[in-house]
Amino acid sequence: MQEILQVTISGLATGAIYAMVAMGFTLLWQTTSTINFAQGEFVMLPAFLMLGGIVVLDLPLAVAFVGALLISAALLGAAFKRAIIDPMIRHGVLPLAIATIGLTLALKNGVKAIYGAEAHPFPHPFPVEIWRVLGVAFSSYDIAVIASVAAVVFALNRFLNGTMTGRSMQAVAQNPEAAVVLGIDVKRLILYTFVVNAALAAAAALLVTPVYLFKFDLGESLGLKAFYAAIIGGFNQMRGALVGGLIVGVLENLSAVYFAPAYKDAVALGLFVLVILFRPEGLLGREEARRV
Amino acid sequence: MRKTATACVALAAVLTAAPAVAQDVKFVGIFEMSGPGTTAGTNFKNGADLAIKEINAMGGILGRKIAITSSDTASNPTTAKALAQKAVDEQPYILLGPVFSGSVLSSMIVAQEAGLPQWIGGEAANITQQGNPFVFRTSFSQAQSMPKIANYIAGDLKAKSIAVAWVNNDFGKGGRDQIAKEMGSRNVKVVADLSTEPGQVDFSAVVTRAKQSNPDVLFVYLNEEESARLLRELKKQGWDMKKNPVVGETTLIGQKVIELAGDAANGAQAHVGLTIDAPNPLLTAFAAKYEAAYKAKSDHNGIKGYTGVYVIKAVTEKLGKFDRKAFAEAMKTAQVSAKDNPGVLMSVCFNKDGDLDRDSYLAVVKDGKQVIEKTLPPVGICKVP
Amino acid sequence: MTALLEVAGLARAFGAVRAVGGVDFAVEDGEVFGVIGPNGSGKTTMFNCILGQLRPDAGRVRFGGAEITGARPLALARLGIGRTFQSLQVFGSLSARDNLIAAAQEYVGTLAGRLLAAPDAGLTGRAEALLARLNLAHVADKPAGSLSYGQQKLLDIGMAFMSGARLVFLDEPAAGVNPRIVGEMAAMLRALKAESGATFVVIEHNMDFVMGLCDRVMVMAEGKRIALGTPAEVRADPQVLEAYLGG
Amino acid sequence: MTLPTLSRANVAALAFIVAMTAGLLAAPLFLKTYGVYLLSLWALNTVAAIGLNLTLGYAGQISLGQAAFLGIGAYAVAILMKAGVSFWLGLPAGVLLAFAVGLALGFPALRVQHHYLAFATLGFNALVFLVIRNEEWLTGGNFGIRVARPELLGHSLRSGIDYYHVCLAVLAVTALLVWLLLRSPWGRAFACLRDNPIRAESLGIDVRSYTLLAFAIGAACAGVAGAFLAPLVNFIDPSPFGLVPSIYLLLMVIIGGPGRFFGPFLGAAIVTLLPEWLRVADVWYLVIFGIFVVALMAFCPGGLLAVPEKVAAMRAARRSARGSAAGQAGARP
Repeated sequence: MQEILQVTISGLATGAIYAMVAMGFTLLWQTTSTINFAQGEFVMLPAFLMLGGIVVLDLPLAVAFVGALLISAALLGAAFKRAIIDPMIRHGVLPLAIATIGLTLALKNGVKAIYGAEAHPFPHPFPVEIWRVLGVAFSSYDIAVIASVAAVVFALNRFLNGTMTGRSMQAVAQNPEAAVVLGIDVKRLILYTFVVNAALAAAAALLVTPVYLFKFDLGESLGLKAFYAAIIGGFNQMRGALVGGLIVGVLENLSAVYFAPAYKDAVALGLFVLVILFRPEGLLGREEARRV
Repeated sequence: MRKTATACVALAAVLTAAPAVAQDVKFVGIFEMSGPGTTAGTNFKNGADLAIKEINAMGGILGRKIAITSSDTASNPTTAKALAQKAVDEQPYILLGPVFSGSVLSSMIVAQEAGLPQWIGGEAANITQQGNPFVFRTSFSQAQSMPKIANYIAGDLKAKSIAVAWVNNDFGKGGRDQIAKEMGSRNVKVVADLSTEPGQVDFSAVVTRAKQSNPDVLFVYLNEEESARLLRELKKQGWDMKKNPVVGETTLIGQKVIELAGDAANGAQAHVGLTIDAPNPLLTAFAAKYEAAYKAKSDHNGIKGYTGVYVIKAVTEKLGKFDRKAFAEAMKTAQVSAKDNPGVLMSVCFNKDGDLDRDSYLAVVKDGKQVIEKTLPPVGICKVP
Repeated sequence: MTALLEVAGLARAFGAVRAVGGVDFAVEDGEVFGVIGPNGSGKTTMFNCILGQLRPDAGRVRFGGAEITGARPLALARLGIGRTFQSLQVFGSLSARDNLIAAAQEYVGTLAGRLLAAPDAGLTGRAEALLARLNLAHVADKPAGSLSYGQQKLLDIGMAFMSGARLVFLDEPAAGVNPRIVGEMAAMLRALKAESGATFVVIEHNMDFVMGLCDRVMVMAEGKRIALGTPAEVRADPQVLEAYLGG
Repeated sequence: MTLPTLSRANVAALAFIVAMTAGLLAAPLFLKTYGVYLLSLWALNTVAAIGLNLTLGYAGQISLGQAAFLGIGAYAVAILMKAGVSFWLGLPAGVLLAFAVGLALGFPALRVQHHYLAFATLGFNALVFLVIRNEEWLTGGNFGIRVARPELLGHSLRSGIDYYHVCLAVLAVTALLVWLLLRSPWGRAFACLRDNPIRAESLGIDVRSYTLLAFAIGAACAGVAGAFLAPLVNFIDPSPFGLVPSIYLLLMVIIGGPGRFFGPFLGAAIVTLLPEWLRVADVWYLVIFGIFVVALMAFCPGGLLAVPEKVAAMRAARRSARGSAAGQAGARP
């Protein structure tokens, strides 16, 4: 029992991070049908910027974070949308997805060429303390991560449902043509979703890098796991991404303890394939209308 | 397209031809510069490049400078083999790399057929068990390092049971198989067999399972970053390293691990073949030079690449000529002392298989520093000067 | 005369919207049967329910006396039911000739046999003849996607006849066609009908087109049948007048 | 069968094929063993990419799992050869296995489409990788299997040039068979499947069977490539059969031009020879490649072979813009 609790809590913390990255996936999918295979690199880059700020410019973490947030909002949000999405969106899903694969290669290897292939430690934004309750070790950091992700989800939800801009963004996501008719400035709102995605990625970077350690390939497995999470939960639903992330995180841990560790990735993967085959809209997703 | 191809060929020809002045001696390097082996391959390459720069500054080998061309195997054995093929075409004196055993296994056949001495970073035991006279190690084979560790675990620590946490790639699986064998012959039971993924982040399940099995010793055979994450998780779950020692190889307590794991590394012990933390002024000096050159600390792969090149220099100079066949022959009984050849950092000898032997250390992390507990003598496969 | 197609109580809703609310009709063998109605009256949904694109909520469809309710489009095609879609549906990357061959090749030999068969499955002659009939012989080798709208429309219709279907559904054949050649289109359809002997079911907006082409016409409004009869009868029906003019 | 007409395009294609064949046969005269090995690798990559091009480019089914089939072919041959079975028996076994698994994987294609299908094949590939790595008793796991070069009619293929000729022959035969298939009614049905599956079904085209076949035949091509890859490298381990190699195979098809017969030839050449071509760029070569991929997708998503058409279309557009400015009378509505 203790063991289940122990690995479940760790899994939730890991899963919360997957969820955060996965939410970005769903955001972009909903508004522009973009599958961003570079999502993991969108986390790696702000982490790299923060580390650069801390190590090279000697900035405090908070300042470095704000700087990285702004730069990635501009670069991975606005510039990404203008330079890559806009010219390619009319070609359909596949060329865009391929382009993001190209982007992955460029970003990952660019950072490696600049900063080398070694892993680097990264400061914790929250203090790390261990509490032991009934033989189960709780890390204050894990709890802070789960709480931060919950806070981000809550804030994002408030923004999407509680503000005019947010509601318009949802309208755009659900039906861009109708949104145009309603007089919504679709272009600007799509731009917002890209900026929000980049900001989410930067926030994820702040939470994840102390645990993952900074390395040029930081985004590789993170992006893939987040992708599994988004599919499992529901590609067109924000809460789907959240639940999917938690499921993947917990499942990985449980299967490593109670199933063959060498196949621990296979369990989440198996679920991923099953969901695609039997519930392609995801566990929590809405069914998408098939277009003739 | 054809034009581009021609242009590229011409450009490549110009670029490779230009620096290779007639009296230079040619080395070719094939390293894991991208893909999962990037860290290992890059360190190895950096170490080798550093040695070559130094040697060239001192006038080269037998008065000839070393010209090296390196390429990226992308951690893919198919590419590694292709690049070995290319190396053979260029007729170099020495082939350096690769580091991952899979790539070594695919490329060594090519070098062997061409009679090209190959200096590798792989530690899998079977590399040198195939009668290839042209393959040489830069570090212990797992067949030599594991008995040293097994003796320590079964003898000094008097363990009756161990749990093994290993990374599921050729490096980790090879180590796991060897240690399981050695433990079996010493009547120590392996009570948990914990495979982990390369690049794994969350080690809570591994530690939980290790705790469940309650072993006398936890043996860890992971890469540096994963080691650091495991150590953090051990600390978090309250693992008592005094009661249940955590023992590993170089990769458990390297400088990088301590940097990444912080005080969670305290108490971890390891058999260390090559470490910049050894009480050895030559290694300390190397560490400083490496860091100055690459703004990063060298791991054992950096030392492997560096010392490998210096061994080549020492053996060649003793031979007095550049002759690949004679070189391979001389390697079978080569003994290089650090006193006469400071670049090799530690005295070393080779046997007929291409395996090496030298001192190694048992180190423990205390207050964020590697402290050498004792020096472990060579295994005895050849005579260390 | 026997009914070739019988539709009884066919219904389909989308959420709360009853797109088709229980429609009955029968199409006699050899006639041209028109379906008209204002936008959103459920014509195309009804077509899709009959032709296997949508599953009807209720009702039955029989073809030649056999039950075909909910059958897949492939099965219907194999039974000899051809169709066109409301929007253009040609294979844009294939040549016009290949579009026609594609429309009939699956009726020649077996699946495995077609791997080893001649590239044109022996259909070039028939395709050429139909191309000539459709006045498309001069563009036979051009990719269908590069043809003009009217040409693609003709090709689309031609594909429905290529396999020798007994019953052909045409969803707005004259929509978007230059008004000058709507007449030609009707003439073409009459000629195709005469040659193939097939039965037609036609959805159309263009009143003149429908009235000139069809033997009988069914009028739909709000998912229901409001009139059925000869063009003259329908034209005189006050309910129809109201649906079209009064609304 | 009707004779192909000698149109200008056919003559040009024929001339190109003859020139390419002559160039490839003459290449070893100018190349050292490395070059020959690289060309052998190119030939086999092209075979695998031709298969993927059939699945993706002609039949419109996205697959991100082609490397898994490469692995199935390679491991079938390696395992059987280790057990003492001749390569020439292992080859059909590997190809059949790849075909059968491809057929099975085609079933998801019936349930889900487009990107979901790509995801399902991606998951499949990751699972195959795990099995290859973990089932050491069968596959040698991380340590891999050594594979000897086979003999052909008593003649050993150990020499790089001999084996290169074998690889070229494999490429020629695969290309010819796929070309014949594309010319047959099947090829037309595949195109219909890609252009408009719903219309295809209404015309009696059995979309289900053709989708399954498109998958299985593409997989079988990869199986062929894998079966010949193992003896080429003399060694196989799991690394060339993971997700990243699958993505590179996809890039080969996309870069060359999906749905174009010679696309895989060009795409495989670029990706296989890439590190060689960008040697100048040193550690930046993958950065440059990544940017190239992004730029290609932005300006010409149809791949490199679509560039001439794209340029021609742009010129024509400019000309007609000028023409319509000069006088609107000639322009058609």
